[in-house]
Amino acid sequence: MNAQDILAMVINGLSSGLTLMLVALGLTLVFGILHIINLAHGELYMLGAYCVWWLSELMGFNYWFAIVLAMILIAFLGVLMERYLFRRFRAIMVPSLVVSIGLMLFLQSSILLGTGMGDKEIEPVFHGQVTFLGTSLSLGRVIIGAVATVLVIAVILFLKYARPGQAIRAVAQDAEASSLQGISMNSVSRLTMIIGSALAAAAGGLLGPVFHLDYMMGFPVLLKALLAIVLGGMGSVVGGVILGSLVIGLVHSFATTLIGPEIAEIILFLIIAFILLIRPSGFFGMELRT
Amino acid sequence: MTNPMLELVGLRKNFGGLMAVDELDLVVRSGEILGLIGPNGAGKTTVYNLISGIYKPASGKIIFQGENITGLRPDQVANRGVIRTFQIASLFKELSVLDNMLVAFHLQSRAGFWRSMLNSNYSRHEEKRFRKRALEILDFMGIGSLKHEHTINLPHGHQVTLGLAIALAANPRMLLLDEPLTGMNPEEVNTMVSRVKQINQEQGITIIVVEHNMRAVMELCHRIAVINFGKKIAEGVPDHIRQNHAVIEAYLGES
Amino acid sequence: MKKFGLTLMVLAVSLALMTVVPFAMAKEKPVKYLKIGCNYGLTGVVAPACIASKRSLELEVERINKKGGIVVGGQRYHIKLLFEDNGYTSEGSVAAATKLIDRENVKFIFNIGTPGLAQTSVTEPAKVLSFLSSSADQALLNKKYSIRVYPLVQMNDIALLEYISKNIPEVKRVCLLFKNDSSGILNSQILPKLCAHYGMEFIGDELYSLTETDFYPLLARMLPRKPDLIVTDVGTGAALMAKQAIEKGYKGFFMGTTLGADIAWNKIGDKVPDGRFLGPVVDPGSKAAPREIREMTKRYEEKYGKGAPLDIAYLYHNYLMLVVQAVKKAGTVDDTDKIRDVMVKNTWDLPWGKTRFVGKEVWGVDGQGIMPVFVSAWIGSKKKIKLLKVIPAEDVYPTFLKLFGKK
Amino acid sequence: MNKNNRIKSLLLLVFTIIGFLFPVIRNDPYTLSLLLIIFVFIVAAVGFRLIYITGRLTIGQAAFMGVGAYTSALLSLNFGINPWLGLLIGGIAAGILALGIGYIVLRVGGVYFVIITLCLAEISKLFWLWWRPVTYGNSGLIDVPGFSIASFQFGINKIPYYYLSLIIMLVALFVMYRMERSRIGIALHALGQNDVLAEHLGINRTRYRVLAFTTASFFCGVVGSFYAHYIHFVHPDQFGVMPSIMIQIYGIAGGIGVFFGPIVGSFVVAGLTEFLKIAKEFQPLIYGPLLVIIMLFLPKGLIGLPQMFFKSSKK
Repeated sequence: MNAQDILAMVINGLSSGLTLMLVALGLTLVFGILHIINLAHGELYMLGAYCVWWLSELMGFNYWFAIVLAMILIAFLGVLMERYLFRRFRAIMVPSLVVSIGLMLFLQSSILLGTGMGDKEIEPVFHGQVTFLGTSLSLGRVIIGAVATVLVIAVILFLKYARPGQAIRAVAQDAEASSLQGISMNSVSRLTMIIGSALAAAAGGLLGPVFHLDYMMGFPVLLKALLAIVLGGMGSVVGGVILGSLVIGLVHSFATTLIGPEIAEIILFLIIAFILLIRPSGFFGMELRT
Repeated sequence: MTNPMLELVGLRKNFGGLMAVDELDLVVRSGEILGLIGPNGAGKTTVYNLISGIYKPASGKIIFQGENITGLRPDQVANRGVIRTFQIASLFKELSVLDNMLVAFHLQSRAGFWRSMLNSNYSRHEEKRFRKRALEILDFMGIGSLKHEHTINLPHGHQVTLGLAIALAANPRMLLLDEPLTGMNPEEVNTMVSRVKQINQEQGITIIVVEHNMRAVMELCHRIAVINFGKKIAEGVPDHIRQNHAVIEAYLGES
Repeated sequence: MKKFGLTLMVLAVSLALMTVVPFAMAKEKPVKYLKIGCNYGLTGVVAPACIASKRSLELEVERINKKGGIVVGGQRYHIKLLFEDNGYTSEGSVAAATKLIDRENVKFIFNIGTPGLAQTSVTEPAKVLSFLSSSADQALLNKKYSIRVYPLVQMNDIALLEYISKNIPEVKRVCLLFKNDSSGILNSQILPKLCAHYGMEFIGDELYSLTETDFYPLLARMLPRKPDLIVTDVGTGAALMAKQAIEKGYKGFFMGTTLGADIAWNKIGDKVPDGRFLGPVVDPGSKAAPREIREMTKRYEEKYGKGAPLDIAYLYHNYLMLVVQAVKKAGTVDDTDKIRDVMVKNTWDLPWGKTRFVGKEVWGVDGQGIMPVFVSAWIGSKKKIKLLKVIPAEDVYPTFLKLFGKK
Repeated sequence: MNKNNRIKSLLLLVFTIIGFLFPVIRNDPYTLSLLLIIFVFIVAAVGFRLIYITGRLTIGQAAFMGVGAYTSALLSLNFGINPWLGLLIGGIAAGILALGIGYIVLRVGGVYFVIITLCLAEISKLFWLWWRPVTYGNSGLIDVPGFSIASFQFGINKIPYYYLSLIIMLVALFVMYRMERSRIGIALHALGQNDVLAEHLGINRTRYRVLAFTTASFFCGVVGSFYAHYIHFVHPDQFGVMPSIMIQIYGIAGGIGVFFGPIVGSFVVAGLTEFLKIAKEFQPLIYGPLLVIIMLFLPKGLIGLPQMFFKSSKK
């Protein structure tokens, strides 16, 4: 084990952690405002990828334009979901779990049946490799990492300085007090859903060319994103999620390289469970019932 | 009347840099009603949380009837007969009033796991006894007619009363009441004060009260301890406290 | 708000009716039917393969029935496929098999995927012929009524390694990077022995989970051991792995050992240099493919548009053709003992090639159909699959028996 | 109140009798095979609810079914242990595991517990996949022996399996019902609604939650073991996240607030799933929205349906 191997592991871990961040960030924002676990969030990621595939491969749009368009479309879908499904289940965890599962099954199946059985792929825009500190990785990943970072920073700035963003933070911290101050709960939750869905769609569109398109691609990502946000503190604002995603990426990378892929996943889950156990009170305590 | 029921010795608790309770010594005598007062944020609730086991003290000892109960879990403290109520009426919201009471009889149940699982004679008999006793207590508290109501539907005053009834049902030797008069109209306050007195006299239960309604405290308590910034600044009979400089200063300084 | 909910409900109900009514209204015609049950995971993890297989089988049956069906023992039969969804669960598989046998009295059941194996607990005692498609080594063990005409991982490995050892002598160090399904497990058991047989060095195996997409960490583990050949499958996951291996600087060869979507190879596009990825597949639309498979592909694409069915769909035409030919020859459609006897004692001309049954030495029963192995290579620069060699089963089976037969 | 109870017990009796007579009235192996699996999931779903009433929502109960199934299947395959004994050992193994895990994880509450149990389901599946020398990973355990009484093999006949699963379910339901109705149940409910107050009334929250968790998991282990010997096949996919989510759907869609909710939920949702299978691959397109609709109109679950009609007719 030399320094270069360790560096390779770090880079691999960061590269997967950065992309996880986009999904996890949206999920945690939605949780922070609506107080529901949206198990269909992974499907927004999946839909984003398919949307980009549809726009760029079938309709012939430019890849980047397709991503932006997909973000808008999926955000619109998110608004519909929020308006007609999630809003009325705000902070009612139990039925909303089933609702999101129903949604998940529906979305998965409609994509499978709607797009045909064959494999789909989005033609990569970037070719070639970059060698970075002795570790080679595809140019595509570097770009994705950069775009993801830019998006996350944009969201952070938005939450920090823009008025609607500040409203989101206020509601996440104390919904009651915020509504007393005249912040509209509905518009905040709509905005949150827009951001969350658009981020998930962006993640899907970005990763589409690098990985593959699969109608079930959402759930594994959702699982990891859930882990990332509980690590960072459920519903907590950005910092925790970024940290959580990177930790997941790094743990997965180190454990896979050092011990092996299957056991690495077990170790990943065990570590998360362990961290949750020693620091349960460190996170925001959420009451299960309404 | 003179032997100590509860002793706090050099109790300290800090949250980070903030010293919530600082070297607090306090003796509660058996059979008395002790008022614990102080301005907002003086550390009264922290003292309750320390006694009842929610927090572990940084240092110091809590001795109940000669036994060191420092650092025990809340259920263990309750097991020894120290029962508290909560500031905001804390109930089992989706259970009926009677079921709320039955939870409190948990400690007195002698039917073990198997006997209650098998619905044995003993456990059925026991449950009957508990129900009877629960109704007695509810009647005593004047809410006997509400036994089948869901607690969520009760008005605030009744909720507070039920909170006290639940505490009573747990067969306490000592009660810690946390602002039992909040949100009550003068009439309700009077009823409550007389009930607490009755509980103290008839059942011989030692009581500590944290309360902001000074008039009621003066009327109710045998002795009063005043704390501010986690430190005891005065202790004595109500008349004595009323004229204490430090106390007046603490309250004036606050307002 | 209420109104929206109502509309939604009405919509859903009408949707349900639209789907359900046609099924309910389809009445039976007064013709004799040869019923074939398909215990498929139409929902769940293997849904794409199962749906593709369903569609292409339906097309084929339609064609046969249009030509007047088949004649068995003087009686004309139409073929009727009965699809049952098992949701890719074991209990679903048992329930579906029970339904097919008990309600529909079928004598032949096809299934896809490992949890489907659970159906053999029902089919064996009922003497119903069960056509399996799992690589699990014990799937056939002492099961008299279970049939597998599914390319054996061992046979593929032998054919491919033999080809490599003869034609690509620079391959010396072999490793296994495979998804952790039953073929992966089997490969990790047999490869060390096989490599030794062909004078190669086996330097390690890692099985990854089916949903893995990011292989950089795994490659960082394996590539420093300097393999010349990475054994894997030819599915989408493996294509991703190959692509990422090359991004990570791997210069050697890949060998796929199972069937998969030919289109998955497109994932590696021009990443893998020509001829460096070999596999036991055949491009179903190309001239190299057997005539029947080529025609099926054409028909499928005419009806369902782009996105050719997976290789696995074609495998089921083997089963369909096998059943059709065997019942004709046996002269009965319900005496499964006789049909099975005829089946395993003859050589059949199936879409995948000449097939005969073997396996007594390994599983106690002759339930395994063996067929030719297609050795193909991916020509990245042209984005197509090139057939290198067709190796007859007879050339591979002796080695298989020598290495893996029970003594 | 009392009358209500009497009607309930009468209904219960009727359903039990129907349950016992069903195979006599209608010996249809397919229906029986569906019913006996529904019974299995009823036990898991009611167990899910038993944990829920203590204020902990779990999405990991299938993991304990897996423990029961693998323990019993491996013992019978490798050491020839009788499946009857396996039922008990499977249950105990799951129970012991739940006891150990419960003491650690039940301290965590709210959404964290949901996610920890989700992890648990995933870990258990990954574990069975990984421990290949024993579990054969993704190939699954094939030819797990079935039950027999003396020389009578249950074999392909569904009737004995049906009765066995019915009896297991009734025993499990009885125990969990008794538990909820006894003073233990009151303590469990109290914890679910206000665990701070409950603790101050002397209820040890960890101990009681572990009790509920262990009991539910014990029965999950038993039915898991039954499942293994009935299907004769054990595969990791059967005990991962998705089956756990299914158990949870049965519980919530039926009505988590009431003991009989998960039972109704299992029957209706599983029946619905099976009915919708006539739609073949289009099934999720109907099933998914149906779940959404059920929850939109009946957030308290299907058990609230009669109540809703009752109320509207009253008006």
